Amino acid sequence: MRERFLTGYNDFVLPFMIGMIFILSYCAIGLIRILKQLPKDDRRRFFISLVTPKTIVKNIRDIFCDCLLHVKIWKRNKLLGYMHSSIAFGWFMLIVIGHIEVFLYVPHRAKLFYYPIFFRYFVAETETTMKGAFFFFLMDFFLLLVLSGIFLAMFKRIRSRMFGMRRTTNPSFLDLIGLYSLWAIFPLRLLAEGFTADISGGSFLTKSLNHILNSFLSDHTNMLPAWWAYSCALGIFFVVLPFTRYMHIPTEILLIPLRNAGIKIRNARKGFAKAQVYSCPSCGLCIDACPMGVMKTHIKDTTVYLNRQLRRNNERRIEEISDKCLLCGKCTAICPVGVEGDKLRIAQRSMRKYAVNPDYSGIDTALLPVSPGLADPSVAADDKVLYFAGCMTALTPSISKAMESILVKAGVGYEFMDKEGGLCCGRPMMMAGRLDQARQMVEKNTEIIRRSGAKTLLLSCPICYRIFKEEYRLEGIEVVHHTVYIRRLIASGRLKVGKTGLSYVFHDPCELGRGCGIYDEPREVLLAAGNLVEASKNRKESICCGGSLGSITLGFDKRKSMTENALSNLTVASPDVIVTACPLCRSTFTRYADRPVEDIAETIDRNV
Amino acid sequence: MDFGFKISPSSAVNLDNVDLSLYDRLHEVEPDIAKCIACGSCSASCPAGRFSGMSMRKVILDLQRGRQKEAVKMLSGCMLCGKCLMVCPRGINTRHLILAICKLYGED
Amino acid sequence: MIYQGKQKIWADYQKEIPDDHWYYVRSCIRQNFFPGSEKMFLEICRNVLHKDFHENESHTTCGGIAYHCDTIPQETVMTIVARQFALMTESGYENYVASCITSFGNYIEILETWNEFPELEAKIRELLWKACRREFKKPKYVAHASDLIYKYRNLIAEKAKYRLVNRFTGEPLKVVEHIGCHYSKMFPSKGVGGAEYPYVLCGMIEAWGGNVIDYPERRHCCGYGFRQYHVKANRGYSISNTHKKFESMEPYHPDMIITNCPGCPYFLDRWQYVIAEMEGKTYGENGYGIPVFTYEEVAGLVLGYDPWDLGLQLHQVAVEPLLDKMGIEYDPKRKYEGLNHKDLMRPELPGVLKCC
Amino acid sequence: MKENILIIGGGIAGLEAASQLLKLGYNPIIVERSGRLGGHVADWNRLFPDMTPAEEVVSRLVAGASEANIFLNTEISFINRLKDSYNVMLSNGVSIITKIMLFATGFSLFDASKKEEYGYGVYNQVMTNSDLERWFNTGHDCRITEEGPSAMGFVHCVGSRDEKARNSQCSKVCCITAVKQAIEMKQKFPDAMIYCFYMDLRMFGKKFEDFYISAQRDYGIRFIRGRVSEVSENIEGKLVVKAEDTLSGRPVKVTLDLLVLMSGIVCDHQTCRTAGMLSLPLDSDGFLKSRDNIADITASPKEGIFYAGACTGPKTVPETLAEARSAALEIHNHIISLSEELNSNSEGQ
Repeated sequence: MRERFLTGYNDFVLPFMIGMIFILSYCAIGLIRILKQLPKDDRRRFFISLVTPKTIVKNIRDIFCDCLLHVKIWKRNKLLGYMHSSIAFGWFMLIVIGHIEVFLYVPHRAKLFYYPIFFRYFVAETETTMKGAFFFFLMDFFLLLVLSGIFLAMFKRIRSRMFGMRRTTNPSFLDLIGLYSLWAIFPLRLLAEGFTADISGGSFLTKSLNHILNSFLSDHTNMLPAWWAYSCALGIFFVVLPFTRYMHIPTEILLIPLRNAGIKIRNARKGFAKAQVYSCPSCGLCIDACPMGVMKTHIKDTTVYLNRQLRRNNERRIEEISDKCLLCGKCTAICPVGVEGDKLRIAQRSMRKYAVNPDYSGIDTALLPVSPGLADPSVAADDKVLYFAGCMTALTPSISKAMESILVKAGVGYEFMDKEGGLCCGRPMMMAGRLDQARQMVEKNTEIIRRSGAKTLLLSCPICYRIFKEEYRLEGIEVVHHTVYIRRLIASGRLKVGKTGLSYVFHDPCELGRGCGIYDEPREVLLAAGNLVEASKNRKESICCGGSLGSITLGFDKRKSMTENALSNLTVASPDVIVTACPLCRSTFTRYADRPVEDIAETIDRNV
Repeated sequence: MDFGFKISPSSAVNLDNVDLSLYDRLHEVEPDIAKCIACGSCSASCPAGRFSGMSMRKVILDLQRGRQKEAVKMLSGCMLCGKCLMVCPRGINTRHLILAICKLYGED
Repeated sequence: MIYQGKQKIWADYQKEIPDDHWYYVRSCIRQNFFPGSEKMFLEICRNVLHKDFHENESHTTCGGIAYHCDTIPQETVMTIVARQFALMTESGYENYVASCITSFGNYIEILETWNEFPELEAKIRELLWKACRREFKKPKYVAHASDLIYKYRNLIAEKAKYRLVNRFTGEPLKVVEHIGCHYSKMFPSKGVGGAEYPYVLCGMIEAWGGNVIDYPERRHCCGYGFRQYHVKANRGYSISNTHKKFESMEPYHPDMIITNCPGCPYFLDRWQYVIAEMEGKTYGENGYGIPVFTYEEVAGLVLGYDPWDLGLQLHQVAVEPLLDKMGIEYDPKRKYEGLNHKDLMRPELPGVLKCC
Repeated sequence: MKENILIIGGGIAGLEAASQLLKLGYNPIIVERSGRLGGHVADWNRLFPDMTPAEEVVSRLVAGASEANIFLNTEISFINRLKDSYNVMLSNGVSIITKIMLFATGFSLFDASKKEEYGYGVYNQVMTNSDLERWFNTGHDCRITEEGPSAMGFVHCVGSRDEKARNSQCSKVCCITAVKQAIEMKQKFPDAMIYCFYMDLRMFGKKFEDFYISAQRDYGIRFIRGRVSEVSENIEGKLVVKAEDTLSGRPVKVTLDLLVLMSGIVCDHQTCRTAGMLSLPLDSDGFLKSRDNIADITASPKEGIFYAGACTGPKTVPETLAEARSAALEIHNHIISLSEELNSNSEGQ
């Protein structure tokens, strides 16, 4: 291997260099800005995490798995996963091997940015060696890999269904430029390397192409235009990149360590939120996932469009999109890069200014007495259970009745905290983004619960459960959802459940499943009572019932089709009974279901 | 001159003088407000009503009659729990309505 | 306004009023407020129209004020009324005419109650006998004194010296008529013209050349409302009602108000002073108020009686602007001269409301 | 020989019954006191809830009954009871002998001027529901200007459910008619503020509730629960309307350019007179009394006399038509039983 040019330079590298310098400085500035926007304590935490070995390993693993191999996408759809990892990983390897080549053959050029990229132009093969052939083969192999990915990407634009996607995003104009330039890079590289393969050497791909090209273009004058085109494609791609969805490529590398540092969205537009927004690859997986998708009119209200509008600062649309969402969290659950669609929206809502600000300071918690029985030290700690049914359960008293009946049958001493009505847990207010108001309610309820002397707080509403777990400071009191509690009662033998021949399907309520990660306990409970069948989409991918309090603007009339869609998903295996563990899901499903819908407490109570 | 008594203003709501411009904007944002039939389901199920006298039925009516102050005062007890949304026979999106009122109408 | 529509309704509410031979009972309060009115009624009926009107000095209050103030029970008021009827019977009359609207309403209400509940009538007869050993026949006709002036309105018009016409413009005077609530609101068929569009005063105004104003709060109470005024804590409510009426009639620029009730002219007249003091607002021209009259006073004026003999100097709102408009001659110097030519002394002039 | 059936009243009930009886092979004779067929429906413009043109309905019914003998501008002078039939003398001198009579005499609209406090006939800008329909039909009414009212109101239950108006029953159709007319006015004058003053809203029929929701939500018609107490005229000739907003517990006052009184359905005076000739009983609501108000609404207590439509109480158009058809069938069955009786009698002899 020897250098063909003493200068090691040709003008065609300019477009690439301009693009590269632009994108690097853009990213550097962006990085500094995001880090500066982080609250002080978050920033400290981030820097500490960068030097903590455990997080370092995690960061490297996550970046490798998510950014290069796209493991999450593989899990979703093999073809889609292959497409992504072939391009990302292939390209990455091309760069890595390119650098290795430079280091091996022309180490003095290693400080030139462009050299590894255009290596084949600048060198001539002097002798055929095993080492050279090996690298040539690797390079051609990874180029082929990338090209196969590009081919699939082109095919995907025509037939997205093949990739498990019913709907994809509508690319913007700049997205298209980015897309076409990205598509052009590797065929052009192949072409350019094909022209130079007889000089610089090559393997099965480039060499073969060289032979074909030589058969009708036996003139090396075509070489330079091809390298120019390759460089231009790269340059254009890098220049438009910050303004296209491809910005996710560099941003995700920042997002992963930020997330691993345990940082949460604290500001609707800055810092972590911004990193999330720019990490969105606009893949559109969230479009199919969104329960509102059953109505075509809502497609543009999905997270991917929220991110797009956030990048454009289109306030009107941002408000519309963030207010409509049911906050079921499914987009967050399936997002390959970890954009938290629900939290982003709550953050947007929290920015809003209201002229009327509810205030609950006047509420006297003494009006809501809890009997001092729970504070009695002679009562066993296990039995100091405080049952909080919540507002929604008040509208489905069969749940609280069943729950009470179970507690009585299991011999648990309990107190019904809101039998005569109580304060709202604050989660609905929080979902509306009115965090101060929600906090006030949290404080009031904390006061009541603390005073009661309970050791366990039992909840039958997942909406309450989530905020009690996430926002309440109830040290020394176990907060437990009734699905978990019932399972515990059954496991400990306090509750004997008889099995019937009925088959049940369990609907994972958004706040319980995706919100709190409880999937197995309700299923174990139901297995004790009968047969369990599964919905076609379940657990993390369960479909929101459509009744969610998360949405502010979705009217009653617009929710029906969502509920029907969720029901048809639940009934694919023809269960006899639809069981859920949320009073709101229960009410919503009951409205349109063709078979009984009940809460898990009702099912168990009947079978005890 | 102090006679020990005063001319009190009429307690009647004069619909001619009611300024409904804010109400009309609210109606644009949430047209459901016009569907209320004052059945009282919302007030009856409202957990805040017990502490603050909050009544969605009265809020809607007050706004329709131009009594904004009373409506706004009542709303400051709302906990946005969504029970009214669940029970409304007319399917009024009460939570959106409440938030829209909180946004449009001032404390004074 | 469709005048024929009103005529149609008036035609439905005509009551039979005998021409002559009446037993006359006075009001408790009118002679204090409008001392010339009842005198003028008898004067016109007896001396101008030569009708037979009998009075008995033994008659008392009808109990209406106490009844409407909730201080005496119904049996008591009925027994008082029964005694009045007994006096009429003893005097040999069958037609009973009351000067007071509340009395009139009271009599009608009691007679109607006795019609519905004859056992109550029997009980009252017994009570009356026990109390004062009297017996009575129910009157054949009960009328209010304004019914009679209404009946005689055309006779009066024939003899009239003045008409309700503005002599400067030649236009009819704009007249607000105010009917006492107890006249026909309880029993529409007992009042001339019914309850919604009573004709009793309209008929006089039309006959004497004036123009009736139909303003939005025409039906509204004058504000007296018995308990509302008598309990001082409620007095703000009373004046608020009067205020409402004046606000409503203001755009029509009425020249005068005619009433047929003891309380109404008093409150419409005196509250104008109070409103002027409280709000600085007057409703007549040039800072004056709107003069308020009883129908007898108007009849007297039309017939050419001296305003001061009619007792008009006792009005709070000055009547002189109206007298000027009608072209009635009067001697300003005589305004505060008593019948015995002694000086009655001048009242203190109010601060806001302009008076002569 | 074709059986003569005398139908009293040429409204929709009479026409529908006649057309059914014609199909069954009888000879219906319609006696109508006015100069045209179709009754009250013919005065109406469009019918709720689908805004069907009333004219369409009437002309279809008239076409169906065209084969019947029809006497317009004719009343019943007197009726003589013969052995098994009636001799009916008409005001035009014709006498008809018939075994069967069908009362399809309908109703009268309550005379709104009787509610004096509302000022119908006294204040210029007060009209009734039927005046408004006439305006829809003809476009002529001095009470409605070209630019339309800027604010107007509808008063429900005028002469219905009102002991003082001697009509304690519900007229059934006024609620929905007011909603319909309010929507129509709003369509014609989109800037008008329209109020409906109601005591109850009785949206009992098919699609009525949808109509009501649409009036509220899409047309922004303001419904105020409370009867109008009194109406007066201000100096500009506009109407000052007072009511209590019973939902907020406060009096309301509003100035309107136009007030429409929803006159209720009351029993027809002339019907009572004719019924009197036959000693037919009246029900407690003043309408004709059926043999049974549930099972036998179209039959009178007297043999051979049948009822159809609003002569037995307020009804909607579809209810009236259904009753007319049902009455025709009843008559048919009655005639068959009469001839069977005759046959068995003659066989027995």
